[in-house]
Amino acid sequence: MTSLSGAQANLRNLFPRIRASETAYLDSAATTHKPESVITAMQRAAVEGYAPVHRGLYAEAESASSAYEAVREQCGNLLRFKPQEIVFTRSATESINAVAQSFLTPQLNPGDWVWVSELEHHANYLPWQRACQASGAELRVLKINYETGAASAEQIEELADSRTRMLAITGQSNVVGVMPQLEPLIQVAHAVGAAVLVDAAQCLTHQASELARLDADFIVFSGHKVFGPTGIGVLAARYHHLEQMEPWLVGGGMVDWVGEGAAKSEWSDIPARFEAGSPNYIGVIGLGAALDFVQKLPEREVAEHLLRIGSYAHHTLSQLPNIRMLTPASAAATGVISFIHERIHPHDLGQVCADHAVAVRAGHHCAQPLMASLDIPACLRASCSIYTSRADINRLMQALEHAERLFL
Amino acid sequence: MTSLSGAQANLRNLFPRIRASETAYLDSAATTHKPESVITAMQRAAVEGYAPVHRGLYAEAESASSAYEAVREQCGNLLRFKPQEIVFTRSATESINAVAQSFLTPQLNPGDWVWVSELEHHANYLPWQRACQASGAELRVLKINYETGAASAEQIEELADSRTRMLAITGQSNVVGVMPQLEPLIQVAHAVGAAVLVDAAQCLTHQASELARLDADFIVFSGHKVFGPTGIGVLAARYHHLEQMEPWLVGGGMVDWVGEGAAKSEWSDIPARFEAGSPNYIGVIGLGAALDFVQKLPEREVAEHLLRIGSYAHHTLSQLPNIRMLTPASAAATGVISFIHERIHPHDLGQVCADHAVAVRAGHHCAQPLMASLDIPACLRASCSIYTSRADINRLMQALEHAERLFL
Amino acid sequence: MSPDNALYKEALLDHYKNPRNHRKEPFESSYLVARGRNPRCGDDVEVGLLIENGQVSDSGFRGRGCSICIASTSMLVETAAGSTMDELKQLYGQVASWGEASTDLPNTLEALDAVRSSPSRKKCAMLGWNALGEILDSS
Amino acid sequence: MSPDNALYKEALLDHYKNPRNHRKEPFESSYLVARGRNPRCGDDVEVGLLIENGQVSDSGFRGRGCSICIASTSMLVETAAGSTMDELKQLYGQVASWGEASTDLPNTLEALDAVRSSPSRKKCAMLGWNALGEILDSS
Ligand SMILES: Cc1ncc(COP(=O)(O)O)c(C=O)c1O
Ligand SMILES: Cc1ncc(COP(=O)(O)O)c(C=O)c1O
Repeated sequence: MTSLSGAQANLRNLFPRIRASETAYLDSAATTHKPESVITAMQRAAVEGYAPVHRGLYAEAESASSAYEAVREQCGNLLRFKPQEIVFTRSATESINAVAQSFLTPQLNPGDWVWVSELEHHANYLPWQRACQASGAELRVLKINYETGAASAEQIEELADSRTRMLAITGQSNVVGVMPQLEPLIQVAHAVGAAVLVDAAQCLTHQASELARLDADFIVFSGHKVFGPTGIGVLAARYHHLEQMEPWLVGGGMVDWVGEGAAKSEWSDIPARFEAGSPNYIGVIGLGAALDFVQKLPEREVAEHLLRIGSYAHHTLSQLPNIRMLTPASAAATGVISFIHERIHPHDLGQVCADHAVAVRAGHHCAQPLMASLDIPACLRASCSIYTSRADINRLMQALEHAERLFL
Repeated sequence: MTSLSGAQANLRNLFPRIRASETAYLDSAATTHKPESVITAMQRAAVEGYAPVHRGLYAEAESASSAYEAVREQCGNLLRFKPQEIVFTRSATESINAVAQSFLTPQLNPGDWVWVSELEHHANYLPWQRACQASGAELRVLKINYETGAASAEQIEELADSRTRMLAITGQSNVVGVMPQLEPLIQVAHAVGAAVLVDAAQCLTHQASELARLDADFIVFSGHKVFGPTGIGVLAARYHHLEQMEPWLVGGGMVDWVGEGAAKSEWSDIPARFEAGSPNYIGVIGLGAALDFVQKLPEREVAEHLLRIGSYAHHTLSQLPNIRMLTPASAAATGVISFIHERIHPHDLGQVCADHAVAVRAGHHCAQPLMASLDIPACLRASCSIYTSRADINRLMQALEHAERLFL
Repeated sequence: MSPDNALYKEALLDHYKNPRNHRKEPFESSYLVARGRNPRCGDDVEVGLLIENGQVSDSGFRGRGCSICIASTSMLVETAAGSTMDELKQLYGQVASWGEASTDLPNTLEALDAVRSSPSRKKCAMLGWNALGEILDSS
Repeated sequence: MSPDNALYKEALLDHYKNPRNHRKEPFESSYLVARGRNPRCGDDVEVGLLIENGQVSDSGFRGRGCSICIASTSMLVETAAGSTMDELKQLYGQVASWGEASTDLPNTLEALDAVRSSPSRKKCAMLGWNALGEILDSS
């Protein structure tokens, strides 16, 4: 039943949990499993390499600091930002909140426009909604054509309005897999002096070089979705923007001179001033190993595998009589395949899948605005990664057939 | 030269890095090494137990969610807060910033008083300074008697002023080890309706039951200082305070209904609404293992060991002719021993120690206000934990003697 | 992890496929009415009770949801029929103290027992009951 | 990790123990003056240069710091003596491009080389040099 190419079987074998588990893990858009190299790097960081970062003169502390800074450089290289333009956060969510709070809100006026797309995850929607509510600006929503990834000519014209201050847009929908065409939107936004944030949480693994080519002002992502640790995220931000931003957290490691009484404190250099508190050393080292892993993946093979497995899933599911596909065929290569069953509730489908040890996700996927635009309350999502096999998809089909027998 | 009791030798053996390393690690106030059980728990969480938290119906996701929630309960039990009163953050620093921003700032008026002590780490100073600057309130500084841990009667009277809105105070100085007498201060603050935050970053390991007995409104700490992972922290906050607080981060997992357009969104229940984004599963599980470890430590033996090793360090250092002790003898039992050399700069001392593979910390220790009150720019700190041996202290003495030969 | 999940007991499926007193039309104004919604999946049910002489003389529900939600609400309206307000309060208390294994549910709710082992489905099962709780609170 | 750290070379210790042109009194107003401070340890030095006929006719420094800071600043004022502004700029450029192994320092600064392997002491070594940079920028 399985039909992995040799290379893919090898990739699968790099993931100890995938290798050992009976579960068909089809929830990689939520979070990815970790390859051996990341596990080992985290363990090493927690044992042999463990030391405080940026604060000690002894050998272990200096090595830890260098290793930490090396990951900053690695992130910068990956996305074509300078090392000082990389800020480590706890997550993509924190990164976006930071930009909304510290960058955008202070410059927002009533009547200004802030754009998001209708594909956004709540993490890239709520912070902007809040910024607008705080300032009287207007949150506007770009529709994206599912087949082409393009916005409409009318909306692009609106985006080009001088009221536009910001465009915050996903690199790839976590529900329908659609990847907006970012480049034209960025050009239009920049032409009217607006800044652009790209939410790369879903697409970093397979789109790093495309992201690097973009002239985005901000790029954010989370470690746990790129084979790395939980609790670590990245904010890549252009230096001149960082210069404008007040630190969103204050504390140790980010202040040069503490002001006395009412005197203002003097912050440390960029990016230190944005990393208050003891750095998440283990998280950053694990992230570095994850990015190493991603950078060393055979790019073409990965793309081919995702295309093959995504298309297989998409095609097979489309054959079922009661299924309505939400992910368009053109986005199947992202491996993120969402659908609804016309007669069985997603929660019930998800439950039956769970009972078959098929890990899929039922719900709104933190994308209520997208659900509303699709006019559904929830859906089922099967999301693939480099370790997903056809056998996993076949298990999903069996579970769905069982659900039909059970409920219909 | 070593003279560990049997029990202490065993404790030391639980820490793989301490066991294997040649370094005399005397920087535990910065961050602690991890016992085997924490390393194992993190690894397990990253492999066998890995799954998204709070978002899946399948077995692994449900187990991950239960395990995550179990740590919340464990934290609550440890500090005598309800489970819903425990919020997971990235660090003590984030926890304090959250309280300053979301709890205090909205209720602060010009002329109000916010109190900290002069012992505070920047993490428990800058957020309050900022809250005061934003609102026109006044930041006032409690002096603490080094020998008794008490504030002066005059200052306690001032604290009892109706202008007092907040007291944010450390459970233990990270520089001089002094532990303020919290109970009377909390009573006075509460009597005038002020809230109290206790920064337990330094004292959780050996003072958990004392902290639990306090009637603090907020208690914060970081995982990495209690034998746990980096990048995970705790905010314990009374429910009625949390009810008042707006989420400081917005995104996935914390919203029930996303408002359309200008409509307000409806947040999820407490504490979910304060944990935007994918939970730091590996961090929380590691933290749980660390708290397990702490709770299972033989309390009396730990106290005796810290007293013995701290007093030994304090006594031996006091004998040196050019040393001025900053940690009072009465605080030696915390194991945090700071001092200056009358004629050699702390950085030089720290460097020579580093060259002897003795890991101590030179600098202001993120406590510039304390440095100012001591009228020194910086100092040297040797900080002990349950794995510290007399041999480590002896190595420190040798290094200091070498520094004298080198520089004098 | 057997494919024949204990959750989907026959009794539960029966209630799902043949929900009792599931109606399309709004309740008349004489009914006590409350609504329960689950943001995770958009489920939305409304429970209506007609009280006459201190007893439930009619009970029903509207709305959509997953099988657990529909079945649980259907069981609710079936069990509620004929109850006094005090009995309803007691019943609600039993179901609400969900986590505690000790509470014994009446026979008509036995199928709900299976859901207890699945904390993430609790919200689904409780949707109608939360509505009942609201009715009881406000009456 | 030998206890005889390469950092503390004899030349460096000599400068530390016998800092050149280290003075207590403020510089007269004819001097170009700038200050460097390191928040981590409170180190604070002030460099003063007297320029006559396009050359440094007197150079000195004030303040306190660790051995690296004092020695480095002492070497600075020694090396600066007699230089033209252009020479100073070149010298500053060499020291400032610290990380790049390729830059050859003049003999009088050789002892500084050892500090390069210790990134965390860079700030200490650069304190006086940052002050020089400021002087050059503003003159
Ligand atoms: C007393 C005290 N409070 C707060 C903190 C801040 O902790 P973190 O850096 O883990 O946020 C520290 C340590 O850095 C500390 O020693
Ligand atoms: C598209 C997208 N953006 C942002 C996020 C938020 O990431 P995190 O929860 O790691 O902060 C996610 C995933 O949850 C996502 O899929």
